[in-house]
Amino acid sequence: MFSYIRKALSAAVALGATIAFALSAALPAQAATAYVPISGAGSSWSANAVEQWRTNVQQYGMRVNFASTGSSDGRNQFRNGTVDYAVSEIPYGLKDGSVVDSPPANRPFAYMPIVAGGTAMMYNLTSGGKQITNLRLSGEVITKIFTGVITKWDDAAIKADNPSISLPSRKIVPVVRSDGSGSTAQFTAWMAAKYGSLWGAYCNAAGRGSGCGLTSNFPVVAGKGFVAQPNSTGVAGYVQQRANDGTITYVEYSYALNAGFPVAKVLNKAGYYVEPTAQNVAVGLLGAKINADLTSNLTGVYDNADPRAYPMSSYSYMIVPKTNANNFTNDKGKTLGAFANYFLCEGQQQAPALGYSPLPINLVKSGFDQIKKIPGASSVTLDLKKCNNPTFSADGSNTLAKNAPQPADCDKKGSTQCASGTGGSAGAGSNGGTSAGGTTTGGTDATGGAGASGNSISGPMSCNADTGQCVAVTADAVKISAEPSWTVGNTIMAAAVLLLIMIVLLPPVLSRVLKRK
Amino acid sequence: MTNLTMDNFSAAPVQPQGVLADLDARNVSAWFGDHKVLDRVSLLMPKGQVTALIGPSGCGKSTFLRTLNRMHELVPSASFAGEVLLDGSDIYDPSRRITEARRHIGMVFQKPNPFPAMSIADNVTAGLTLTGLKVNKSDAADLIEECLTKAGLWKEVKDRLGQPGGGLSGGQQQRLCIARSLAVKPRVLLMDEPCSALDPTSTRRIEQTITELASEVTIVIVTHNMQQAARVSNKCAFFLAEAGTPGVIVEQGDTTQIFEKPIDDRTNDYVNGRFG
Amino acid sequence: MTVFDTPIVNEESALADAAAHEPPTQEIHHDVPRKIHVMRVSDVLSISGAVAAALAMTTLIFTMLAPVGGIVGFLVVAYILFLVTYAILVSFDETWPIVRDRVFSVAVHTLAIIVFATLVFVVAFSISRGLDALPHLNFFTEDMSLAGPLDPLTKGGVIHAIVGSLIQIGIALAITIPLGLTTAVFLNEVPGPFSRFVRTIVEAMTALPSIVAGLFIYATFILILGLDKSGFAASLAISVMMLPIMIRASDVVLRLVPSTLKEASIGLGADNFRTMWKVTLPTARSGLVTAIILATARGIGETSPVLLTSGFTAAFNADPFHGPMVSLPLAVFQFVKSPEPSMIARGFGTAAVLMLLVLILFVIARMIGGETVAKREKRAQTRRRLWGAIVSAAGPGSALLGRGIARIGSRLPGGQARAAQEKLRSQISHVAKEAK
Amino acid sequence: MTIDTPRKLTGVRDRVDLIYRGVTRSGGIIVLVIMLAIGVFLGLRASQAISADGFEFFWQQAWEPDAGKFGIAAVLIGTILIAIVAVSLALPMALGTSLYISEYAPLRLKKTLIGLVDLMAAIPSVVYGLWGFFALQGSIVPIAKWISQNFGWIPIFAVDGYDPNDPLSTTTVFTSSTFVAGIVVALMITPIMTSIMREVFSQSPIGEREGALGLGATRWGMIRSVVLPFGVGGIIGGTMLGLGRALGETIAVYMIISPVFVIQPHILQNGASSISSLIALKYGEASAFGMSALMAAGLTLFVVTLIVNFGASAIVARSRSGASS
Repeated sequence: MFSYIRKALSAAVALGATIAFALSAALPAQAATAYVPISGAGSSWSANAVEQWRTNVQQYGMRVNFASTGSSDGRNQFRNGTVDYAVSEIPYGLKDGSVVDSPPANRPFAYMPIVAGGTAMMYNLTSGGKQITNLRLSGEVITKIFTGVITKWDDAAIKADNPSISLPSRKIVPVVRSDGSGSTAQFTAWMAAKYGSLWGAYCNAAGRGSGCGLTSNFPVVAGKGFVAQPNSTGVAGYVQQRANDGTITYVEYSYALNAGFPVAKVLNKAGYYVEPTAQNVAVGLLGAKINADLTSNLTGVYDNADPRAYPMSSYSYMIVPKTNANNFTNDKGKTLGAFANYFLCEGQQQAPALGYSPLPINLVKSGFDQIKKIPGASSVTLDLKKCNNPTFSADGSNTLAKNAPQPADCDKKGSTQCASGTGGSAGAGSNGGTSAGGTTTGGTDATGGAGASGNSISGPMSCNADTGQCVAVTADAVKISAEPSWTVGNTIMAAAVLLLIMIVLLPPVLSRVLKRK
Repeated sequence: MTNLTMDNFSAAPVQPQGVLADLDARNVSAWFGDHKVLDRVSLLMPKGQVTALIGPSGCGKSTFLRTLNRMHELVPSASFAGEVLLDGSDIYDPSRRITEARRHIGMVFQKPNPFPAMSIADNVTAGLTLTGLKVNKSDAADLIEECLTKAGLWKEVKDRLGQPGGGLSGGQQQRLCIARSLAVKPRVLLMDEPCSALDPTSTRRIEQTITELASEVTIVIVTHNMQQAARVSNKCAFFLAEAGTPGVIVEQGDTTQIFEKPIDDRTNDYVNGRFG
Repeated sequence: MTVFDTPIVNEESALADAAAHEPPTQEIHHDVPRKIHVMRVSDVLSISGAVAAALAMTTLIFTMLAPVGGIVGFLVVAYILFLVTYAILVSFDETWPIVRDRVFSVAVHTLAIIVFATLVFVVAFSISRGLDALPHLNFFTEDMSLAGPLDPLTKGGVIHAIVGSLIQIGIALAITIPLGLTTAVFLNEVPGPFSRFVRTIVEAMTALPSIVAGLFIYATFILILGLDKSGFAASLAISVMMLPIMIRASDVVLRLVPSTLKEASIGLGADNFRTMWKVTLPTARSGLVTAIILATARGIGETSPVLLTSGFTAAFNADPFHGPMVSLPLAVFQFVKSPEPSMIARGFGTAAVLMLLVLILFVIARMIGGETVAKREKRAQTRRRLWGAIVSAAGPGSALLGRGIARIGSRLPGGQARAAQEKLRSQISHVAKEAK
Repeated sequence: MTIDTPRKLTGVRDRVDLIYRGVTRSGGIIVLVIMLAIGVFLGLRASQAISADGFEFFWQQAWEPDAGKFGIAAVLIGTILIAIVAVSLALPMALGTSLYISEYAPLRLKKTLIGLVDLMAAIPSVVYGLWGFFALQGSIVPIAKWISQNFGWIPIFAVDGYDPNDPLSTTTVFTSSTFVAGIVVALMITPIMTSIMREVFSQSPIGEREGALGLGATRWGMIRSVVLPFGVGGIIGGTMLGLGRALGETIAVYMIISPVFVIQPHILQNGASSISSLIALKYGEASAFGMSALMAAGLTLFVVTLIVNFGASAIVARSRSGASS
């Protein structure tokens, strides 16, 4: 009798397996081309791009798996030989804390740049019930905010950056990543390079010993009021919550775009406050010095003197194997090579839409050299002429950077300030459904070019477009705290209220009714 | 959805406890789900007397007994019809509290069920605490002694009143349960085969207790034991449920009459041990 | 029992006997069940009055005196006031124990409603956030291999995760059910210091944090043995986590099978194996199903062990031994990391699918566990036949056994659903003395 | 029969029986080997960190294994605090729900509710985490604020850095706290506690229930005097089991708390810590030594949960309602 259980269970398993195989048979056969599946792991910073490319190459019969578990995990896994490739923002061999992240001993590898992007400062700040969308910050102020030196939004240093905004005397709540991440690594690398003493002092206070330079784990000093959340969604989601007024975080540009939130314009060497749009990042990265192994020295980016350059720009790399160690095969190499060929050229088309910046031609060329080092990838035809990369031009210059618009005058450091919204709050209504609502300020689209210039201004307090003079706070026309638009969250809250009312009303009534039974 | 009745608390007579009272069941029917187990049974249980309910298994006498203090309705799906009058007022009246009915009409169960976690003394006063009656310490001590004496248990347990009630023997436990029921001063005491789980000595002890109590409280006892019914009761009712029909009272009357010259042949057969 | 051959009683004559003292009221009495528990006007009034008073007072407090703020605070204050008012109103015409009874009854109902309302809220939240994704049929029939972050919800789905979850939990169950049951049987059948030691260790392991189970498989199978991350590795990690829960729950269930049953079987000359197979396990059946359900519930929804072991893929993979295989909780975890709103909607939709899947699995398990009336009746018949034999063979004095069997269902944790019915039955038998 | 010594009872064992015993025993052995392997694995991996750290491991609050400064003082206390908040919220809820199902619910509803409780136990923790982060946190902040304003004089409810008189004061200090994580964990452990308690309550003897009611007790009086005393073992056992699960909860806590590595006794204040979420956070990028430190933390959690579990089974086994966990 008891065997029923087992029979039934085995039947259930068998049934499940049958369905599974039936379904797999029903899916389009992929055996036509000789690509074998490959798996990788790593950066969640560039995951969005890798995910999109992975999807696009499916049509060529390539199956590429990618787990966005974080750069450090990707490097660890590549070292352990559990993945075929890894994606990381930082190379091996850097000292994080006091530990050197040693390269894999038995697995020769090469770095291949895959996509560029800017680290955006997403914030949630209201003044007088209206959301501030045109905040500007200098590098030093950012560093001071994230090292707990500046703690109030109306700090004189922030005021100096924002002459036209009446800043509230609200506490600044920096939101950092609680897990190890490439975003943190890039951000801290920038702080360590530019404001080493501030960052070093903070790191010491957090117990990291003698400064910490670049680190994947943002050290949190207890009692400073920092909030740590896991993943980009965690930090972006936290900043996004309406009640969390006064928060600021470093996150990939696309999160701010999709969350419908503004990002701070960051002061560059030329004295302009710029947004991490694809073009500005591309311009900024023109200053990168490429090392022999294709890792880059970003000091030139941080100090790029072009007025359009976004200083916190960087690359993400793919770490690819050069030998067939750890279950890697020539067949896998062929897939990886073809995949790399795709994303270095065609795939870069989609980078701006995803919130990244496409790679310039020099890096694509070097990338091609790296592809050749992948065992089995030799059969992949690499042709720069057929490479449909949006940055390429006939004369070899970076189209994107060349065509990047100059910043508006009102973005220049000084007594004036552009009124247009930035980041996700620039594209009005394009992000419906998120809790913040849109804005009435101008903006062309939500894909990165928005708000890049100061010529689309239509705030509640108008600015003189000719002179770039703006006189008042630019704020969201939607009153955030007073009359929020009706969202799913509100529906749920209403449901909760209903349920709670039921809690009050139902029990006695029920008890009566049930007692009769 | 619900029937509303005007409640009328003044109509609910506040009866003194401990005063003898008649219990009069009129046209009592009972169901478990769709299954009818009692069909319009009427029986007067006169004050100060012991009424024995006899009959074969499954004839509904226990169910009848449980309708007398509203224990029947504890079984989900159970339903009831008729009236049970305590001193002329219906205990099923919506304006009367169910707990009050049960306090006036106590019950001793087939299996002794003292509260094992409570001491003997606490077991006796459990009814008071449960119904929210406050007694001061000395009164409580008197009450415990009185009830245990009435139940014939005092001599055996007076030195260990603080020990748990679960530690007593079966017969002692049952007498503890009787004492517990007496402590709330019921006007009627229902006993559901109180001796069926006990040895002959304990049984005799309890029968003796019943006889002694009869003058203070109206007693209704269900028993399978003909001799017991003959020994302890003044009045007898013979229940019978034949071949799937609900239980009815075939014959009732004075115990001597029922046992010596029953009118109905079936009663005669039963009391003489010819069936059941 | 004697067969009773006398003619059917003439009710009227019986009643006539009975009604010696009674006025002829039976014409008035229609023999229909009486409504005993009626709601009284005063009850309704006290409740509605308490509600009204509480709302009014709270509004007053919140608008005039102290703006404590928040709808939740309002409701909390209102509820407390309601309880107090209600207690006062009831105490006007009831005694103290009854007041307490009423108040606690309300409190118990409230707590139960809070718990179930929260459940509804959690489920409704996932569904409402996933509502953008759920109505698309492709969400249930496609995998994510052709849907990137920029693709609309009309492309891509989670069939790969559904199948992955089923395969992983299937393999895990295929490992844990035999192994877990064997061990539970061992703990019960072969007592001694060794089995006590095993039991101690197993009980200890129920405390294993699930992420450690994942780390263990990752370190042994993937790093040391050099195997790929795969569905099978994930199944092993889930198995490690489920095994102690399974063993512990079924051990308790088996221990609750009364020894009289086993003795009866052994007394008939059956060997231990047959006794276990034919007597103990079937008796404990529904309890064992609950053990399996408990373990499955834990295993299917855990993210942390599969996070390290299964790898991640967006493509359909029904082969548990090669290549990464994604399961539903992991898919949720990955989806909600994405910045794209469509991916987040997919994440919540996947969570809803996971809950639905769990629900379906439970229903199936309960069906196998035998909850349908027809099945139960059939099984009961078989059991009765089996037990009739044993009981009659075991001789007099074992009559209690039959009842023991009838009641065992209600003893076992798994008899949960059945328990109520069994209880009813036993209560009836208790009351009506229907036992032999 | 002159010598009265016990006779050895031996008999020829059936072959089936021998095989049967062999098979079950080998099942036990396999399980034992697996379980011991995990224990040994944990111990071995942890030993490196513990031996390097020494006793420092137990009272150091920071978690910087690569800087040589790490200890479980803060995370362990954080874990326990979350578990305590969770259990103190889950206990009344589970008690109420189980009493409702076993004592108040009508027969037909009962079945459904039992199924619902089972289903609730199976809602994946990532869903609870998402719900806690996106839906609960925002609505719970006013309550946390209210508690801290009115009961702030009790140290654990105190919150630094919030000035109720300053309208611009952010409420972020009330987010990502032990309290919020505790609520979510409470919801996750309520079902399992409910199902254990309900099981025990439903077994409380009918005789005693009727005895109490027969004396004129109200339903609550009966519950107080019979059901609860009988079920006390189940209540404690269920609670301890819930506590065990609360201590080990990973993903939901991970998604909610803002980890801090100092002892944070203010449960309403931003910042909390838990061992299992620490492992989930750090395993990815941990160095070999960092991994060993994480394993040591895991081992500590394991030992703590072990103690709780053993406590539970000891108490439950001694109570009247018996081994019903």
